[in-house]
Amino acid sequence: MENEVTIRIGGESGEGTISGGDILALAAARWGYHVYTFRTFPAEILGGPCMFQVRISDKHVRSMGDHADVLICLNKEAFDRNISDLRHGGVLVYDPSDFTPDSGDFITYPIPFNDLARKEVQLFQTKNMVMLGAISGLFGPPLEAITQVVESKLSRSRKSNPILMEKNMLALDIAQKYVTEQLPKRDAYQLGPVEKADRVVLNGNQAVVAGALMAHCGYFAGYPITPASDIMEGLAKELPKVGGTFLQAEDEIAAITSVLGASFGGIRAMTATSGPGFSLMSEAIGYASMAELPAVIVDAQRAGPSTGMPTKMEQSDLSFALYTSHGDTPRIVVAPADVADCYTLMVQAFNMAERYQMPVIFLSDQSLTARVESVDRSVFKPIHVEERIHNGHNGANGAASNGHAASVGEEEHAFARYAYTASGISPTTVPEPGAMPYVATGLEHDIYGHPNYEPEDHTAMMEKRFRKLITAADELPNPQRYGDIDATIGIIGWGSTEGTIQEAVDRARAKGYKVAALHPKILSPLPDRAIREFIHSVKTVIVPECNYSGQLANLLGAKYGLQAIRVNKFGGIPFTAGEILRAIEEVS
Amino acid sequence: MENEVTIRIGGESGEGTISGGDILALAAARWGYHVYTFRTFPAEILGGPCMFQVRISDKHVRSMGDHADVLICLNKEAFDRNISDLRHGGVLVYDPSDFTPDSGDFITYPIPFNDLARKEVQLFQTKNMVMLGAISGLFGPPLEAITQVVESKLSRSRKSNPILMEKNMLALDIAQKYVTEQLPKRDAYQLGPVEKADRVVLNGNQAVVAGALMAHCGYFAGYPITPASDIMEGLAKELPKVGGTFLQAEDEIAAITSVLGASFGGIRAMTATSGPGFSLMSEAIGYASMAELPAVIVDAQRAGPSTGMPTKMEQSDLSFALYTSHGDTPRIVVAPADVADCYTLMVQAFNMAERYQMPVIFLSDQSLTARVESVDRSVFKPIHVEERIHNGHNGANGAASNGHAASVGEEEHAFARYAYTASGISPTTVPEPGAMPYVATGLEHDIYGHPNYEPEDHTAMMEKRFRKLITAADELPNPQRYGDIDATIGIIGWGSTEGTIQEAVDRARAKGYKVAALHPKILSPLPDRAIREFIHSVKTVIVPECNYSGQLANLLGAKYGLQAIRVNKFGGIPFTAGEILRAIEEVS
Amino acid sequence: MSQTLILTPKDYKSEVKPTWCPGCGDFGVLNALYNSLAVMKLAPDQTVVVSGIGCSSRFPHFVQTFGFHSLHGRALPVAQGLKMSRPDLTVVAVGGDGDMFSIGAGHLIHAALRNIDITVVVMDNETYGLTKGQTSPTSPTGHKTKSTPYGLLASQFNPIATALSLNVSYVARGFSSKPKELATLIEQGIQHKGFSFIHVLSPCPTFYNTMDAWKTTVSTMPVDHDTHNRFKAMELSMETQKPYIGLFYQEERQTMDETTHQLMQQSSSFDINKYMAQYA
Amino acid sequence: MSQTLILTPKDYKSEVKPTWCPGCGDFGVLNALYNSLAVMKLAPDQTVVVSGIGCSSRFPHFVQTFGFHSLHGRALPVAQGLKMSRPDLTVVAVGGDGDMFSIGAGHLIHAALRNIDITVVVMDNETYGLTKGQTSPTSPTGHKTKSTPYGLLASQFNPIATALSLNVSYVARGFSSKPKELATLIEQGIQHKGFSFIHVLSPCPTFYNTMDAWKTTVSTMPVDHDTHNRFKAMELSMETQKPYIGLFYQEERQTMDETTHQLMQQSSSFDINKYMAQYA
Ligand SMILES: Cc1ncc(C[n+]2csc(CCOP(=O)(O)OP(=O)(O)O)c2C)c(N)n1
Ligand SMILES: Cc1ncc(C[n+]2csc(CCOP(=O)(O)OP(=O)(O)O)c2C)c(N)n1
Ligand code: SF4
Ligand code: SF4
Ligand SMILES: [Mg+2]
Ligand SMILES: [Mg+2]
Repeated sequence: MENEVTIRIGGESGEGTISGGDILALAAARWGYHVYTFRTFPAEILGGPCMFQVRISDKHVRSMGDHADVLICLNKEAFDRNISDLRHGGVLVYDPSDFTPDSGDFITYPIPFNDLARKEVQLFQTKNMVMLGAISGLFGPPLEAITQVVESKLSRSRKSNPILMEKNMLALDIAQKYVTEQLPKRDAYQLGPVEKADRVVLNGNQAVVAGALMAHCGYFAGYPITPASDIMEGLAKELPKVGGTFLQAEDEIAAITSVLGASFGGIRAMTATSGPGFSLMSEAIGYASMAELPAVIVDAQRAGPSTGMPTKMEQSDLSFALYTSHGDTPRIVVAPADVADCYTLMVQAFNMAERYQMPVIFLSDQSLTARVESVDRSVFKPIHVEERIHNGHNGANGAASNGHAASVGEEEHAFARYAYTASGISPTTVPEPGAMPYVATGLEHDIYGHPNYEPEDHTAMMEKRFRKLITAADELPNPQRYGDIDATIGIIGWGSTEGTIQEAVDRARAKGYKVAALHPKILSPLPDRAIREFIHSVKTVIVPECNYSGQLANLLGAKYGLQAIRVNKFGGIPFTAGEILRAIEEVS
Repeated sequence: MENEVTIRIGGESGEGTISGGDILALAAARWGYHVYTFRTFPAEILGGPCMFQVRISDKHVRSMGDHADVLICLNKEAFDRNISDLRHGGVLVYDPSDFTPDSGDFITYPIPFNDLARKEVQLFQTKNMVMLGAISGLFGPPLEAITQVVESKLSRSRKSNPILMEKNMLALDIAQKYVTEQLPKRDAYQLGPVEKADRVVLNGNQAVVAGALMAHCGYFAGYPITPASDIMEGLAKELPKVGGTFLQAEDEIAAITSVLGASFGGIRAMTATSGPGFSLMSEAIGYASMAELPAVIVDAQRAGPSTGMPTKMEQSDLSFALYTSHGDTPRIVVAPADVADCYTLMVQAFNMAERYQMPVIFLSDQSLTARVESVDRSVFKPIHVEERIHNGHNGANGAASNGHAASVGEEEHAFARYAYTASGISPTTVPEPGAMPYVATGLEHDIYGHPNYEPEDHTAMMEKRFRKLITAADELPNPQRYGDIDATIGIIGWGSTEGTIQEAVDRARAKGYKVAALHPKILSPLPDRAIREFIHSVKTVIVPECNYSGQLANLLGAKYGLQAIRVNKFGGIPFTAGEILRAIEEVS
Repeated sequence: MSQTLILTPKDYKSEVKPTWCPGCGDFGVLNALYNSLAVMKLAPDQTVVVSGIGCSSRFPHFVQTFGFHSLHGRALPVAQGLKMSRPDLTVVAVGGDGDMFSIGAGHLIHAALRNIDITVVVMDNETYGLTKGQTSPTSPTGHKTKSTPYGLLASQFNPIATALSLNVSYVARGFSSKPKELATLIEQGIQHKGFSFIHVLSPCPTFYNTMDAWKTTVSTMPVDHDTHNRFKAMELSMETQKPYIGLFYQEERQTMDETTHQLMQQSSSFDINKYMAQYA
Repeated sequence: MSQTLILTPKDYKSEVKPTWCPGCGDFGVLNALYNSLAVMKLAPDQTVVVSGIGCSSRFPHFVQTFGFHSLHGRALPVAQGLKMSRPDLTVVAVGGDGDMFSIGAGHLIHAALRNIDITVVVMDNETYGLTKGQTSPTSPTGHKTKSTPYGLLASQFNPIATALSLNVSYVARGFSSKPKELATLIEQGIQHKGFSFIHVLSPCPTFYNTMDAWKTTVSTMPVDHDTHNRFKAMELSMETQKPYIGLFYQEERQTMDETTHQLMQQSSSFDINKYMAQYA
């Protein structure tokens, strides 16, 4: 039997559907397996249908899986909503007291969840533990792995409520016994022992918080919004511990402008929001670009337009992120592909913001914010943090000291904050003893920051500001090609779909197709050389995106005249590897 | 002598530089000439250098002219700032008491403006009249033409101050006599009599106001901002006269959202702003697209990014206008080419907003807002106004009555406000006796407007909303090709540069080049067929834009994979025809 | 549906069932509004309920009138634009404390100054319900939430006091657990010519349960309170420990919508030819 | 430049010459600030003047300290973010009535609730100067401008009254033609620990010349006024016909910046390995 299974739990939120799934994923991971989760959220605050899916494998998991191998239904509605996603010949687990499924192409295990909880354990709210016990008995992981997690998770409430803890353990036990004794195993899914590995288990937003802390973020201001709120909440808790300050602002405009205030003070600052809040930040993002202030803006994309579907996934803010605000405003746009990127790329985002003195927009998305992955612990290592170069001190004028000769402004009485340089990067400074003051402004200005409307000045300043993007493109890492060197079909993607695309590439290659993929994480400035080479190395380029208009495809068209085959999904749910595979087969 | 001259007046604002120029332009136009003006604005509120240029011709004028034929300097700084724009062999008029120019390749007429005003007229503030008298004597138009304008302009102040009026007339007279008697004519510029024509003389913003009124705009809300404020001020004065209401909002977010409130009530509503305010409207523009509410947003572009240069010209909001707000949000974007368009296209903008139920962004720019043109009066004729189709009445459900069969929603108890239709256009309604209520929302919704997060629903609604753009592209007029049918060089432009481009095309053809131009006024949805045909009909395509990044070129690349030759000017000043001509010659 | 019909509260119930948690205070407010609308016999086809974003702002979907579920914080400008251009309609704006006092605070000030004839009902639960319980401007100092793990450091916003300082022409407070009194306040607010501000204590049992506290602290307006005495009203508004419910202040004065439409008495239809004469 | 140097007012003059019209009230405010800074010997390299957009908001360019000429209406959030993260700096926010009371009104409310230790100087000319004379929230009802050709229909905003209703911890009013008194108010405001709100009457002779009117109406604070009596202060603030200049109200209370940094006393540097243990 292969050591992999994808289990989906469907139920009512509040019933423990999600918490049960969380425990299962964590238990499997701690037992030594790779995990990758996908979940939906109910429309109501309390109650409402939801589901939790976890793919458990002894190999690295890169997508949520095409289908569920095992579907556990905690009520009838869960069956109706999810049965179509159960693979042919998969396993259905349900409680006969809820409903009886009309037979289909699946193996069924009827289990009296409700009775076991109500009658045997005599505490109905242990139903999700009953479910976990049954899962353990039928597919693994072993009960110990699960009890460990439950104990650690409930350790706090245990003190307050020791009986509950006992009952939970009892429920796990009873259910596990029930299935091993009463249900002859008729399916092929059985997780065997694997050796332990040093991994951490967390979701995208948690990794973003870790990244911000690693990057020495010293100020966060935000305004609550789904699915970005827990970044704010994480930093509200952690920043004071490391000497950073936090502000819940009155709105997103106050959040981003206060971030610019902190940045002017030399503090590495960020905000995190989603579409509606990001839209409100437009004007300030343009200001940051003009005044050349570092700032990191996380946009946890959700399904739009407008208020849209706050709890659904979409990759539809790229075009807006590339052109946010009026005028020609250089900015850096990055998009993490997975939980590891949420950490690593976040630190890089702060470094880029500081080095290139411009806003960096970090395009996460709803599926990634909630996706729990097991990641090698080594990924979360210390990363070099590029401090801002202060060289605006008396005598120390000119950009030389940050390695870029200032073409003008040496020996001046005023500080040439916006000196023209070959790299476009000008010397900078912050308020502190001995610093030479300057005034940041959104007006066009001369090298000293003084307002200036002369055509020559505006032209030169526009070129200087955009020169920083050229410098960045040279200095920043190129994306690595994945797949066949002699591929005829190329796939270019962005954001949280990388793993899914790579899995599809592998499956296509196994079927004999010649395929390769490129997945730029920096979307502004684009890694021109790498992309040009890739495009020219293949016959057809497929650009799969979870949006309507093909936003990356548009960018590639604008930049390289590429006429790609656009594969767009826009129902609020991520691609499966199978869907990408089908697209590959179709163009072949 | 050819009946054309371009006169530039350079001076200090407040000195009457601009008011003098206005009078000159109006006088020439009323005398029967075509005029086209260009001016700069001082950095200070009071005082500061500025200039006014008017091109006067008996032929239709389509650009501001490559150079000034005549430069009138009211002080030394004016000479230093403007002399480089005087054509070789041009005419310099100045007051020897201000300065003596070192001789150059120009004819000079020294005139003691200051003394004539101070000593002869004995009222220094008549200096600009002295200047006008001199212009009349040297080049025309005849004094009567000027006095007429002065009288009508000052008629109000005359009552209050009869002496001033007398002195003005005296000043005109004295100066005209002075030049005819003392200065032997040594140049070739002399405006001869032409027959009268029925034209109106106004600037872009004034035409926008006329267009809004013609379109039966019933509500305007705005917030002051250069260079859009006079649209607001014009409508504040005019709307009450025609039964419309006006609101100066507390900010641009309140302006646009209150416009959406009025639009929901069935009132044709608009706002007008510039870059910074437009950025603030992002979120609400996305809402209008999602809730399918008509709204017209005028963005009078100015040089950006950020606060930028409020009084300078730039075409740099196109990318932002195409992708304003997060998510995939269909909208219509139009850009007027001249003063006539500001009227005609404005009415169309309202009609499109009503018919396609989405926001229409009207991209004017600073140069067009201030550009005074003489336009055939016939242009400002009554234009058909498309009223919103109300068919959400009891019994009258379904889209049929607006000519689009509703695929669903007939005979329902709730109104299928967002019924799926072939055109994407759904039936609509407004609060009024007998109407069937519905709720507008920014959440994804079903055909009744009820919140709905199902993948199938979101997918279908996204397609429905975007289908309206396909319908619009079919129904809307195509741009007309200008120039050679067998052109090898094609120029695609947008916005206020059309006349300049066409003049360049003519001059190039006169030199034997095979050139044609296409100038789409609707930029979303693009007129695909017309553009594809044009692109394929030529060898090279030049895209001249007054911005840094080549925003139309990017759009054409994204849509058609076109790799155009980009000609970008970004100093805050419009193209001259000569500059476009040079670009044509270079590619040839 | 037309004005002549006899309407009962349930005629104002829409087919969309509230997504609110059991016990949410907003249910009380919703029922109060159903009653006010029925008592006033307001025509559903000429009444618009406008809201922003939040649990409370889901409101319009549950009312069988026209509705405008707008953007977070923007209910007031939407409502004002609608009322200015359609003075014939009844416009009620609803929303939460975050919607109206945090992101929407600026609009409140200007709605007060304009005194456009709309009624605003703020469901104040002293928290951000929809985003799961962060602090709002009306949360008490020291309040611990996920966004203030060490306790809220800001002062608590006093909506009534500020409304009075802005000379809002109708200022009242209600409590979701006293729907009858609340319905009356809403009725009076809608009848009041001008901007009516109704602050409603409406608990969020799920994220910040103030129900029991309010049930004990809420006190009724002193019977002798002179509702034309703005100073006295301010004094009463300072009583935050036992919040008064009832009418604090009322003043009849010019409304921007009415005065604007008086301006238009002699308006005529637009004639482009006449209009262009000024540019000839 | 370092704190030990003796600084005179003109040391705070920058090389950029004001673009203001002759007679603009803002000149008086600028000179008052030069004097306050000099008297307090504030280090130019550790002082930041933050502004929004407007004639008055050009201010920072004319002062030889650090400056942040931000966006229209956003001076307060910028200043708060700066002060929260850099409590060692002196932060002064300046702007106009449009900037602070129209587009920026919402931020004012929340700055008041947070009581972060910044000083805001509002140059109120009751008009939008930079955009050439439209009405502002402080324009008097009936005021005729290009944007209100038939007269302004809104009530006049009373900044002092609202600031008091928000319990702003330092509330004062000055007049640009009394720069000495103004300088003192600014000094006290900067010294005051908390959010200091200074409303300055600063006329715009070009678009709305209130100079002569104010010269006659402006009256000095009653000597016996108890600046800890918020109610009394409110009463005085209602006197709009003869606006009082001087200190209306002052109260020392916790500031968000200070309390936040107390929280951080035992903060340590970040250790990613330790931090990740929770996810192992
Ligand atoms: C621009 C924007 N920012 C943030 C959000 C997220 N959001 C939705 S509701 C809400 C606040 C809800 O609080 P409140 O207004 O008090 O309503 P309640 O849910 O408590 O009834 C927030 C911050 C949003 N929808 N739009
Ligand atoms: C977002 C935005 N909207 C509008 C403007 C245009 N604008 C510049 S200054 C100003 C108001 C100026 O009034 P005030 O703040 O009172 O300053 P003053 O010029 O009177 O000193 C406006 C509306 C802008 N710059 N940005
Ligand atoms: S979260 Fe709170 S406010 Fe929202 S519905 Fe539930 S109880 Fe009501
Ligand atoms: S316009 Fe008014 S506020 Fe602006 S500088 Fe001139 S006088 Fe001062
Ligand atoms: Mg709330
Ligand atoms: Mg002002």
